[in-house]
Amino acid sequence: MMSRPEFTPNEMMTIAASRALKNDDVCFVGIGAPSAACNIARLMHAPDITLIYESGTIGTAPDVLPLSIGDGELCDTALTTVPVPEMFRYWLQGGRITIGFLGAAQIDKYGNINTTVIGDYDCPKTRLPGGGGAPEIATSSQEVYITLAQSKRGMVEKIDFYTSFGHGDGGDHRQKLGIDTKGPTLLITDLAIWKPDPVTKEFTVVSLHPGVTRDQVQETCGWSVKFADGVEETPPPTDLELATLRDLKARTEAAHKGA
Amino acid sequence: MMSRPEFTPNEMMTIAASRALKNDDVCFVGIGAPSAACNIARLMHAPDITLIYESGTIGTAPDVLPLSIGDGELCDTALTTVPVPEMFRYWLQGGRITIGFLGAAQIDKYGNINTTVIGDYDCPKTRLPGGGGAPEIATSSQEVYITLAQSKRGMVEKIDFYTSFGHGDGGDHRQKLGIDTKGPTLLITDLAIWKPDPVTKEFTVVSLHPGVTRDQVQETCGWSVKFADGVEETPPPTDLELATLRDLKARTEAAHKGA
Amino acid sequence: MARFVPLSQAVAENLGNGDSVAFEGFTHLIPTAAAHESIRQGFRDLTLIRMTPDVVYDQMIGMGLARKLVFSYAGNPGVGLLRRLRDAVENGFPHKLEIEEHSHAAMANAYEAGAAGLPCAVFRGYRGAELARVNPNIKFIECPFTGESLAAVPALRPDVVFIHAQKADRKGNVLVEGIVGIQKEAVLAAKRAVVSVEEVVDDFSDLHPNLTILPHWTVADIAVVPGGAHPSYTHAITRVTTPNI
Amino acid sequence: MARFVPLSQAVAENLGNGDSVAFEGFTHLIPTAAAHESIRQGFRDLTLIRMTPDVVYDQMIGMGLARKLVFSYAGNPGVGLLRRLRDAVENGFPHKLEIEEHSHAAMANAYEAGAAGLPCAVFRGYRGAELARVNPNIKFIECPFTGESLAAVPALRPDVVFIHAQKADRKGNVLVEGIVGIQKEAVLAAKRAVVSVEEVVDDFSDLHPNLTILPHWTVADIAVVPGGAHPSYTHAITRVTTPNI
Repeated sequence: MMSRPEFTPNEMMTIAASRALKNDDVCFVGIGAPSAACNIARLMHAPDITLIYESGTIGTAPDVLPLSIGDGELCDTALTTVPVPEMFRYWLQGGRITIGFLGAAQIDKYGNINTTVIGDYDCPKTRLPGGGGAPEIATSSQEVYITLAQSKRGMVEKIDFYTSFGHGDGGDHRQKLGIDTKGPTLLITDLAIWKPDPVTKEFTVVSLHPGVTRDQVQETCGWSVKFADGVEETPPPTDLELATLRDLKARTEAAHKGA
Repeated sequence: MMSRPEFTPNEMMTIAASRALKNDDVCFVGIGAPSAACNIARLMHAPDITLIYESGTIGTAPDVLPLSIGDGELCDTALTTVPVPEMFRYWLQGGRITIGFLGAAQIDKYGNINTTVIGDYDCPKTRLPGGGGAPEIATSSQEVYITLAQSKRGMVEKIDFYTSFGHGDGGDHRQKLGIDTKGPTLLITDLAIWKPDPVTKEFTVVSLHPGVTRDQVQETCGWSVKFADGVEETPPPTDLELATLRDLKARTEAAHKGA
Repeated sequence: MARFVPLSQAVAENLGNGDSVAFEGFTHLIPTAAAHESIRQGFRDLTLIRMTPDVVYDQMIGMGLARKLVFSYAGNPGVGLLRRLRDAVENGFPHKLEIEEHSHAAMANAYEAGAAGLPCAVFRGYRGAELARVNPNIKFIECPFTGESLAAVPALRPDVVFIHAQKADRKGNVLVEGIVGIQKEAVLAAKRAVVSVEEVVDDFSDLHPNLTILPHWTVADIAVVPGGAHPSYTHAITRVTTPNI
Repeated sequence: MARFVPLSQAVAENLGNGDSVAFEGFTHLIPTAAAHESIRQGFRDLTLIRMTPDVVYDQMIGMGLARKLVFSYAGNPGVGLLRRLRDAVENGFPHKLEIEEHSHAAMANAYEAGAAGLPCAVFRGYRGAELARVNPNIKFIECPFTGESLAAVPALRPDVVFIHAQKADRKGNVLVEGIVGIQKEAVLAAKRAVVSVEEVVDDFSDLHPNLTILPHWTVADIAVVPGGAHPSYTHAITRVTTPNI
């Protein structure tokens, strides 16, 4: 059975991610899918959610999605805008962020992330942008949510470089390194919702998006996928969720085209 | 021969201190005599001098002398007002202060200062206010100027507690501790101007205020005073200096009485 | 998450016997009303923290609330000595007072480290200063790149911090302006922060983007106490009144 | 002490071959005009420093100005890849580029430490992150109170820092507002700071007391360059223009 035609896998991913956010969350937001998910949450069920972009804007409520983390819209609608060292010291390192939202070029089954290089660090096949805020977002946020579209290139048995630490080799690897935050607790792809196994910390499929099969998930993933005992079906986007997301995207496109 | 009646020793001290300040100095200012001296310099020959109070006010130009380092007048007339951690990190520790101005309860001949206790630290005879900003002002400012009214209680052979380090035991003691700033380079009292001997670093009288004798200086000092080879006479306050100081004091008294 | 409650309730439900607590303010915005309410409620065994303990701390010490004082300058700047503090230190009256004494730079860095979630603050300080001899919470570490010796002090993480501020909005966001002092760092370093404010406004939408705002989720309770900093002043609202002591 | 000079003179008299230099800006206020002037003047062997090197750094690398790049995120956020940087790293074209790579937190702390006159920055970072393996300028020290392992990186002290700002007053004091980024720390960490501004005003006497102002004695030279951040924007003055690359 195919995905119903009325929404795309990417829309489902964004909406599923938005549902995971609560009204009292304080989110450190990256650009792209995380930004859309956070703003849909704000426009839907979490009007008081605090969105923080690493440019220093705290409590933003942009009318359109920012092109980058430093858009003027973020500053104009923020409660306050602070210097970047303060952002990383008081707000991230200070433990004030409940959810750090990360994307990934490569991810492994333990939520370790690579956004640095494909190949060897010193002689890379492909040089990627690097970590930016991610290495500390991954360890200082109380929890980490990850979103990415599934592919064998993106979801791999072994990542080429540990840009951001997830659960390492699994189990209590975080605690062994003295890291007392929870790390990746949620992975939302265009096909499924994954949560770490309580003991091994391996990401396990807990919910398939409507119409998605187990085979589809396995075919687009580089490791042998584990499924939870009672895999659920992700509720499809409601009409309101879908309209809200599409309105936001349309406003965003119009605004950036007009710039 | 007595001081001429037209100015007091305290006025001479303040005016002599003001003359030591230059137009491009950045001064970290304490309350009392240092504050008066810095503002007289600003009103006389150094209109662009930068006065910084440890409350975080940078580039203040108060019309009246502040009652304390946190007076609203300092903030109202400042170029900018920054948080206290920034004041100590970027501006003092960052090496931006050319002159740190300190007072003292007790001082020794090497410019070491005690404002902590008289007697033993754990069972003090008299508990004084403590160091405040002084320990780091004394070592992070490019130079330190000290003002105090002479007395045998204040100028002692050995201070009871090293609140702020001057030249320690003299010579290259600062360098031995890895301190690369100049330390106390000027001591201005109500009777004389003192500078450290280039080698021993012992404070030595280089100028006597008008009408002051060597005996008067020795009688009000607890150590055996050294005089430079060619001791000069401090030029008396000019009419303009004196009028400027008295106007400032009168404005200040009227303002604080009215508060 | 800030609640709007009466000051007496904010004090009663956030402060407890044996707590470490800071009432911070820097000449203006001193949370006098909150300190006096704490005296009225008669707490005991408090560790009082403040860069410049002034007359309200003197009153708390004289009333026997304090077991320990952490400070860097004990005096009313420009106003007077702290006679009850001196009596406690010199004569053990009303009882012995333990003191932990720092420099301003150390206290400011220690609050900053507390706000930053670090266990300690590292700075260039205490060189040749005798406090390093008498205070075991002053240590030195080596820069791993240059070998320079740098001072380290433990981060300040008070159980409770009280400040006074100009305004809150209806959501509980707090504006501090003028001499902002150490208040933002103190609030962010605290386990629980209580703010007394001059007034509550609908929202802050017209403010300049770079002002000092404490988001509502950094504050436990807010109490509306006009003049709550008296006899100190509140910048842009009240002028200083010289206390008669 | 700031001089008002043409941009070409400010670049010529502050930057030199072999210097370490940062052109800092965070999406808006990127000192594009100063960077392009540096390309025109044809410097060589520069160590380029910036948290988020974007298209202007890509151009400088492609034109062969850079010997080394110190950075934490190499990309045009929301706009595109850095193709000349990739060519330099992957293929050594136009020549081999040495890189020193950090996280944003490390770079921000390193600028802060530079502004604060410290030899290194200490923070909680790089836990489990592989950059610590490939970058010898990442070390770990122990908190002397808790024993916790904390990351340390050398302070950033560039020879020259360029920023773009909204305004200078006639004395040379500089106002930065909106997303203030890392610019204040970068200027205070620099041996020489050069600022391009949109405009010069008589004085700042009507500004709120807590805004970000760089006193004139922290800046070497100021050049008036309206639109000097284009194609990035200048908050409250120009809007962003999506570059066509």
